[in-house]
Amino acid sequence: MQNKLSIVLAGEAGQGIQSVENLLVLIFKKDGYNIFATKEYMSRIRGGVNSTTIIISDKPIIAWHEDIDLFLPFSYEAINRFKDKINYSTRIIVDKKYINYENSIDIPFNKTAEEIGSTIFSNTIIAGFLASLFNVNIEILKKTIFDVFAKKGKEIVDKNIIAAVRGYDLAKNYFEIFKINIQKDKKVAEQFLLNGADAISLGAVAGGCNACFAYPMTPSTSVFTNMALYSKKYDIAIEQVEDEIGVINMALGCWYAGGRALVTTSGGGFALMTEGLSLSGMTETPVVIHLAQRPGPATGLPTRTEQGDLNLALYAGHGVFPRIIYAPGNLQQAFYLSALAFNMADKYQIPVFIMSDQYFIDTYYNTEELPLNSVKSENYFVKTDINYKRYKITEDGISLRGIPGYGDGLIAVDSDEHDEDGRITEDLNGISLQMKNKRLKKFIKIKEATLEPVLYGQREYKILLIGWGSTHNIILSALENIKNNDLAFLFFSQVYPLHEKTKDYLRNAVKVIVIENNATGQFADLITKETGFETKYRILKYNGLQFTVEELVKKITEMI
Amino acid sequence: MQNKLSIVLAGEAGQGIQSVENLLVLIFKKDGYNIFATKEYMSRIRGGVNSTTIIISDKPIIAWHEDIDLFLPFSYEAINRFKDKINYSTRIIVDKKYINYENSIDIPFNKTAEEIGSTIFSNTIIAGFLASLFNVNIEILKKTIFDVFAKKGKEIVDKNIIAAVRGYDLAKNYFEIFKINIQKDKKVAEQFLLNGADAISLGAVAGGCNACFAYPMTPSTSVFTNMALYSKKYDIAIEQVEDEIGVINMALGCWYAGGRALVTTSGGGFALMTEGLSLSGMTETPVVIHLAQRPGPATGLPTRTEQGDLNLALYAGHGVFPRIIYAPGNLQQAFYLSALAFNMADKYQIPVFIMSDQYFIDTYYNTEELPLNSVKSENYFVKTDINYKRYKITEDGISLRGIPGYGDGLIAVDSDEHDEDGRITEDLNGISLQMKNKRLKKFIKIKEATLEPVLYGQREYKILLIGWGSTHNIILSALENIKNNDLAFLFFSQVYPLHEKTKDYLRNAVKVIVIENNATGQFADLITKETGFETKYRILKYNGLQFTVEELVKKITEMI
Amino acid sequence: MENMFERQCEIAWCPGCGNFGLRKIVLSALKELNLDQRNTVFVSGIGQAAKAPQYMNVHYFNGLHGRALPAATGIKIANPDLTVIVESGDGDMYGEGGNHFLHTIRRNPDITVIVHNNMVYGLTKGQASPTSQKNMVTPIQVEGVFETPLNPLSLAIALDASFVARGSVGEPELTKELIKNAILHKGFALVDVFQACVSFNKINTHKWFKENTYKIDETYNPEDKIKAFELALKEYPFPLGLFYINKNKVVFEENLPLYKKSKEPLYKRKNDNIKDLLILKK
Amino acid sequence: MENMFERQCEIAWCPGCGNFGLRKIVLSALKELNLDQRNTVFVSGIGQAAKAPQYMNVHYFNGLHGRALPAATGIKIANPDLTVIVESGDGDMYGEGGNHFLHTIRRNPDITVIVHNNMVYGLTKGQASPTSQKNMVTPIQVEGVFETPLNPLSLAIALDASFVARGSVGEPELTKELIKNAILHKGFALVDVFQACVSFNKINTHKWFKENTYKIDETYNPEDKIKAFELALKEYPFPLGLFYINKNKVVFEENLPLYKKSKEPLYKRKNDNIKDLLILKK
Ligand SMILES: Cc1ncc(C[n+]2csc(CCOP(=O)(O)OP(=O)(O)O)c2C)c(N)n1
Ligand SMILES: Cc1ncc(C[n+]2csc(CCOP(=O)(O)OP(=O)(O)O)c2C)c(N)n1
Ligand code: SF4
Ligand code: SF4
Ligand SMILES: [Mg+2]
Ligand SMILES: [Mg+2]
Repeated sequence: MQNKLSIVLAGEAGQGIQSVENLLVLIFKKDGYNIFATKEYMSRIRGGVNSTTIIISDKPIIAWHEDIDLFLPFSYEAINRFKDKINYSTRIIVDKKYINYENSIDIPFNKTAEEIGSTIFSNTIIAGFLASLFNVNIEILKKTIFDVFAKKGKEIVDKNIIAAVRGYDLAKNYFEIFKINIQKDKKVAEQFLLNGADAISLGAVAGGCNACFAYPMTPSTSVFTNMALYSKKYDIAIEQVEDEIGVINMALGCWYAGGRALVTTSGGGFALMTEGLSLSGMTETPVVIHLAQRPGPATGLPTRTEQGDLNLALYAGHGVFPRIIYAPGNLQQAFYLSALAFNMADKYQIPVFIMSDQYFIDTYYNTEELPLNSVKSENYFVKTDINYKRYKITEDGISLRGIPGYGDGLIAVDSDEHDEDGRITEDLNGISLQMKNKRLKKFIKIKEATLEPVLYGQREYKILLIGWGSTHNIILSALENIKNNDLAFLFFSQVYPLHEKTKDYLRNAVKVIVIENNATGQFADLITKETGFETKYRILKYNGLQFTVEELVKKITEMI
Repeated sequence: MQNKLSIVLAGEAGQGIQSVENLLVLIFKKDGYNIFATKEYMSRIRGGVNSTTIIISDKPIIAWHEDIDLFLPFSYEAINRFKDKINYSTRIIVDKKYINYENSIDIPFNKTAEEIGSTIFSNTIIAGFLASLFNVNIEILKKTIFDVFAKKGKEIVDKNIIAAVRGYDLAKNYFEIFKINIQKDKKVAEQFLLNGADAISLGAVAGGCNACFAYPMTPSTSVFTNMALYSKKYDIAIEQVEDEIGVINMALGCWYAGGRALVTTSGGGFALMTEGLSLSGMTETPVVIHLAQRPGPATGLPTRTEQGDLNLALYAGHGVFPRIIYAPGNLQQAFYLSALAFNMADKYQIPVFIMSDQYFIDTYYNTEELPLNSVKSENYFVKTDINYKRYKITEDGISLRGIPGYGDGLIAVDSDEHDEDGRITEDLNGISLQMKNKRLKKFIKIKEATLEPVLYGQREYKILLIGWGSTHNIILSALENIKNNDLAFLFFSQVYPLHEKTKDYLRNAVKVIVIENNATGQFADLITKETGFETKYRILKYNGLQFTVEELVKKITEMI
Repeated sequence: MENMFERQCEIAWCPGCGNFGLRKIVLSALKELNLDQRNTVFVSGIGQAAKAPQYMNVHYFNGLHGRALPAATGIKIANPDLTVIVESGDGDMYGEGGNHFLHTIRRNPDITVIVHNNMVYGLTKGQASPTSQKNMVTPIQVEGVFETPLNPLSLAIALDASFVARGSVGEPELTKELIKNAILHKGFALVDVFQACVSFNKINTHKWFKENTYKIDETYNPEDKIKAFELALKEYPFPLGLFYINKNKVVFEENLPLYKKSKEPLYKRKNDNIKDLLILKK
Repeated sequence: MENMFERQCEIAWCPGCGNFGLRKIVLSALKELNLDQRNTVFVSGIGQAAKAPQYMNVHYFNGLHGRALPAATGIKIANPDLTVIVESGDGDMYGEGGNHFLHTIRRNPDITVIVHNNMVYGLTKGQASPTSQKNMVTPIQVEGVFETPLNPLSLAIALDASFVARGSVGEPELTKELIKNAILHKGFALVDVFQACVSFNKINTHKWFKENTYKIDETYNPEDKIKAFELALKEYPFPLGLFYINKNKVVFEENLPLYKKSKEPLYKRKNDNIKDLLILKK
């Protein structure tokens, strides 16, 4: 059995929950605890109620669970919002000077902070306190505080170290009350600690990304910010463009001239790129788009999560042209697929999507080696000679891609229907039709390169759970919990095109249940459309939060 | 049997084919001939090869046929482009002074024009000539010339009448060669003569449209031009906006404040509106969008035809929200549905599409009474009191729609998830979820209001042809030609939501063949997705031209 | 006396944010003009500034990021009797919404546009906006902004906007008067308002705005376009007040043929008798 | 001597169209500058003007209506060694593309933008463009244009574009020199060129442009922004020549950190060693 403990910190935006989270995940992980953290937050900078869930465990923990073992509310509003989620076994920690709540444990964080000089240190004190409860090595605590605050100057570093140690010592009076005893694992300390945004950004760099264009939009901005951060060291061209239309067109210009640009955006921003997507299709100019989903329509719930933009990614853009859609389910996949996206876009000269969502972007956990050796940046452009034709008709529909300035050929790309030279044509039954067929042929090649869905659980299943993207870890954890010999889980990290074998997997099941974090079951619809299989059993959630493992266990059990 | 004769005029843009077409359709129709005309043209203002097909018949003729009985090439390029389409029975008319071609009939149009004073009259001479071959009453010829040229002043009118009469007389020498004998029908003279753009525009006016916003884009511009033309008499607010994003947002502002705005656009322009569409969905602000399709991706073939944007209309916009998509198949339907679109948009507070394409927009024929009495403009907004709530939760998901300035209530609409008052909310499991469910409920109501598909042909069919939109008349004409007792044709003038009975119709067929003017069968895919029925038999065309009746007869016959 | 435009509700801005100051100014202006709530519509995009209408008792259309202006124009087209006020952020108006800004000025509908210019993207956490000053370092502009900041005043004057002013939350009286005059003005009126974002703009603070602005001299004549342009180019300190007014411009909606005939808003009209039109198609 | 940029092919413009004149001018400019074909990229949107690159022997990116500028900037980012020239129509650049026009000027990449300003939408058959003059009647503007025409020159100057000029097909020598200087100029260079659309603009004809333009005096100093603005406001007749130049602006792509370190275009770099980055995540 897994031994785990979950801490929920909740309070107003600006009260410092985020900084406590940032410290704790590092500290716990470096001390050898398996760690998981995810947050949910309102669309405001101060006030409201935000929360973060941190789970500490002796075994790897990769999915959101809803139990709360330790609850630290920073405001009355926070208590209100979590009232239904805390139960008799939840330990509630408050500083009664500010907040009173029945059966809670009063700890004088603020008084301690005042003693050091200012209440702004209470967050660090809390971090030290919690570290101590988990018996974290004090040197690790100090070192982490040092690393995190280093940029802010010696005085701030020192004060915070003092605060952390005060918190650490304070906890000693409470060991008996909490009695926490979770096994550490030395190996964990050497592992990576990433969130989804990190994995996607690093994967992009591994895939040879050398430019990133965006217009800020939650939750996609985290990837943009990462790329900006890496840009100095890794020579990545970063530009915040005036609008999303500019973003995609700049990216296409960049790829055309030999760059490998990443676009990162969310629903409403991507909606504005659909004409540009079609330009990628027509000109056969590669582009990689990271689409971080959040609930719509329109502005919707801008800081929340949903898998609601699959249809948009599938059908965006007027006219017919091939595309690939990846939907990583864990950090390894995110890293790997994000790199692969660049190579596939380049190879097939098409738009490739990486779909994530707020939950995925903001969720951290420790992970073993990333698939570093299986990714590399593959370039497919060629040096041209004077006879070069950008759109040469070939058997498989793929022409060699030249770039201006490299070789003697002229690289003419055209948004109008064109001939092999890239010149406008209206030879309807001649080259115009051949060009249309050339693009259609690429569908076949791309289909051949589709990644297989992965089957977890029973090989001989009767009931097949299906999921894609960010629900991967949650469904997997639920599956482990359910223990049913008829049950298996088929996961799609590539949602389009669908893999050939999908039909076979469906055929082998008596009952297929599609699990999605959206209101209608967009992936289920896609499966029906592509395979003709009805997919009437659907477990859907769409309130702006991701499933928890417990919730899924319950819903799956009810449905099977 | 139908007695018909088809004339094809082909030549450079700017050579006057369009003006000959304009004159001839009026003249023939007023003289009592059933008439059909359609054109295809290049994306340029001068040069290239454009053509128009005019079919004159003793019975109503509503679809494009590919036979050419009389061919009038205005350039050598025109001959080249039509070489494969003319056969031994085609009569070719040229003026040898300019163009020589084997077996053609030489008629001195230009010389005659020069005699009147300028070669610019040759077009009118040709019109007079053809009118004469068909024994058109000369007074009708003169009157039409007068009406058409009246705006240009007396001198031009007079000269053109002289030209027309000269052409009329000239033809007398050739009666024996052509021996044309088609029955006229007095009733036709009283009928309407419209093209698709006319029917859609007039329908919109009948539906109470009082504003039209657009950014020019072929082929949707014709509707915009019509609305501008009507605007003086019918008090329609017209604005050419800076871009398509502005168009849709202006239309939503207008509806919000009590107007009934029409948006007219084509693929690439509509792609830019997808974020705005989502705003319509979220704010529950009605809007009517005429989407005139042309081949993509990107700029594609801008003056050509395709039914390639169904997926775009179905899935455009991020997030989930209801919509209605009409796809009229003939002029009556276009008129009726265009009016209905306004009422449905208003009633359900959703975006409603009218989908057409270049073929539909540019095709004329005479038609009996339009369904004038079955259309009216229905307003659904209400006068508000101070307790008014824009998004009141109701059983069917539809709240009464108030408008600012009418009553005492405040009308607050919000692109963020909102409460009943239209104020932003993050009450995820409370009102926020209720709002999502409210919008989902509207799907049910809208589904109930879906128009039934129409079945033509055998009630007890084995083979069921399926079509939508502009192929209606062509499939219908093909069906009449095939005469197969197992054959029926199911036509959808509303493509989304699909009508309940669709499944029953499919179940009754042994073989279902979906016919679409696009590369992949987007409607067939929709049917599979919604019903689970596989639709593997598909007759598709996607070279930028519509099917001809002959072509369809052949393809259907091959497939059944 | 109570201000009926003022809504009692929770406000999601950060304590100390300049938006509070501007909110007060706008509320006073509305009250002092004695506007009828039932005829006053606010239109906004998305951003911190764009939340402003949520916190007032008014009609509002809280649309998409960057798209307030076409919506506002559409509202005016449907009903010219309504007082239409756009309230939005610098990113919203000059970034995402730049094209509408250009062309709405050309069109000249009778709307007032109040831009909360905090020189930063607030809601999305501190990226540069088009008006961010040079060298500002942000999570995206990691080496500092180096693009020329957009000057909304000179831009609007170049486009011959009919009323162009700059206010500042640090000068509430002046700003209130500018907003009142903007609302009274017939035609497109821009009031760009300096205000601090205390969370993400650590350079252009309340204090900075105080120290880097001055009021335009009373003798200044705002009807001279070239002078206005010259004034608009002045920086560090930045002038506050009315820069430019052109009283001779046609108002967009008034020039629409349908309103030349009658002033009735669209919703009062019945417009579906198409018999005459159809005759043309016989 | 033969001009290797000149392509022998059918051209889809109307006989007599001003585009032919501008094509000749551009071809001469390219030749006289002795540009290397292999390093010269044209970028265009959609419209009659935007077809221009189709008829030349150059690399081109013929993108979407209104979207030439971000694509051009993207090309410069990938490879600053390329000479990038944008050629497009008035509708394309100032209408659909207005927002990119604003912000590309702020960004100041080293590109040349030649706008075929025929004051009308040619390809879509004669609707008003942002530069259409007042009272022009079209199939859409049935009672004539009444919006203020956009003045690209004053707009660009207000945005502090680094090179702002107006040419005319009626003045081929002058226009050629302007285009050459624009290409030689480091930074964003606008050359708005008057030219006739013989099919749809019956007002602003070849003759009209001849009669309504004059060359800027030789003594004029284009480095004074306010003077430049004043000159840009002159109409009927319209000045031709270089209005404004700002030689002190940072060039966008040169200021990107990656090009400060090395001038290598992106395609020559190898950039996937992420080991160091990953260490940070341990
Ligand atoms: C199409 C689109 N792109 C991006 C966003 C994300 N977004 C929301 S607010 C905002 C910027 C806000 O800046 P500003 O307009 O200056 O307002 P402030 O928050 O500073 O008041 C952005 C980029 C969005 N909502 N929609
Ligand atoms: C998104 C989009 N909207 C509209 C169009 C249709 N369109 C093509 S060219 C054009 C206008 C061309 O005008 P201009 O740029 O002045 O070029 P000109 O033809 O006059 O040279 C328009 C509106 C389009 N291709 N794409
Ligand atoms: S982030 Fe800035 S603009 Fe937004 S509320 Fe806070 S202080 Fe105001
Ligand atoms: S329509 Fe006008 S701009 Fe286009 S080619 Fe013809 S004359 Fe030139
Ligand atoms: Mg701002
Ligand atoms: Mg033009």
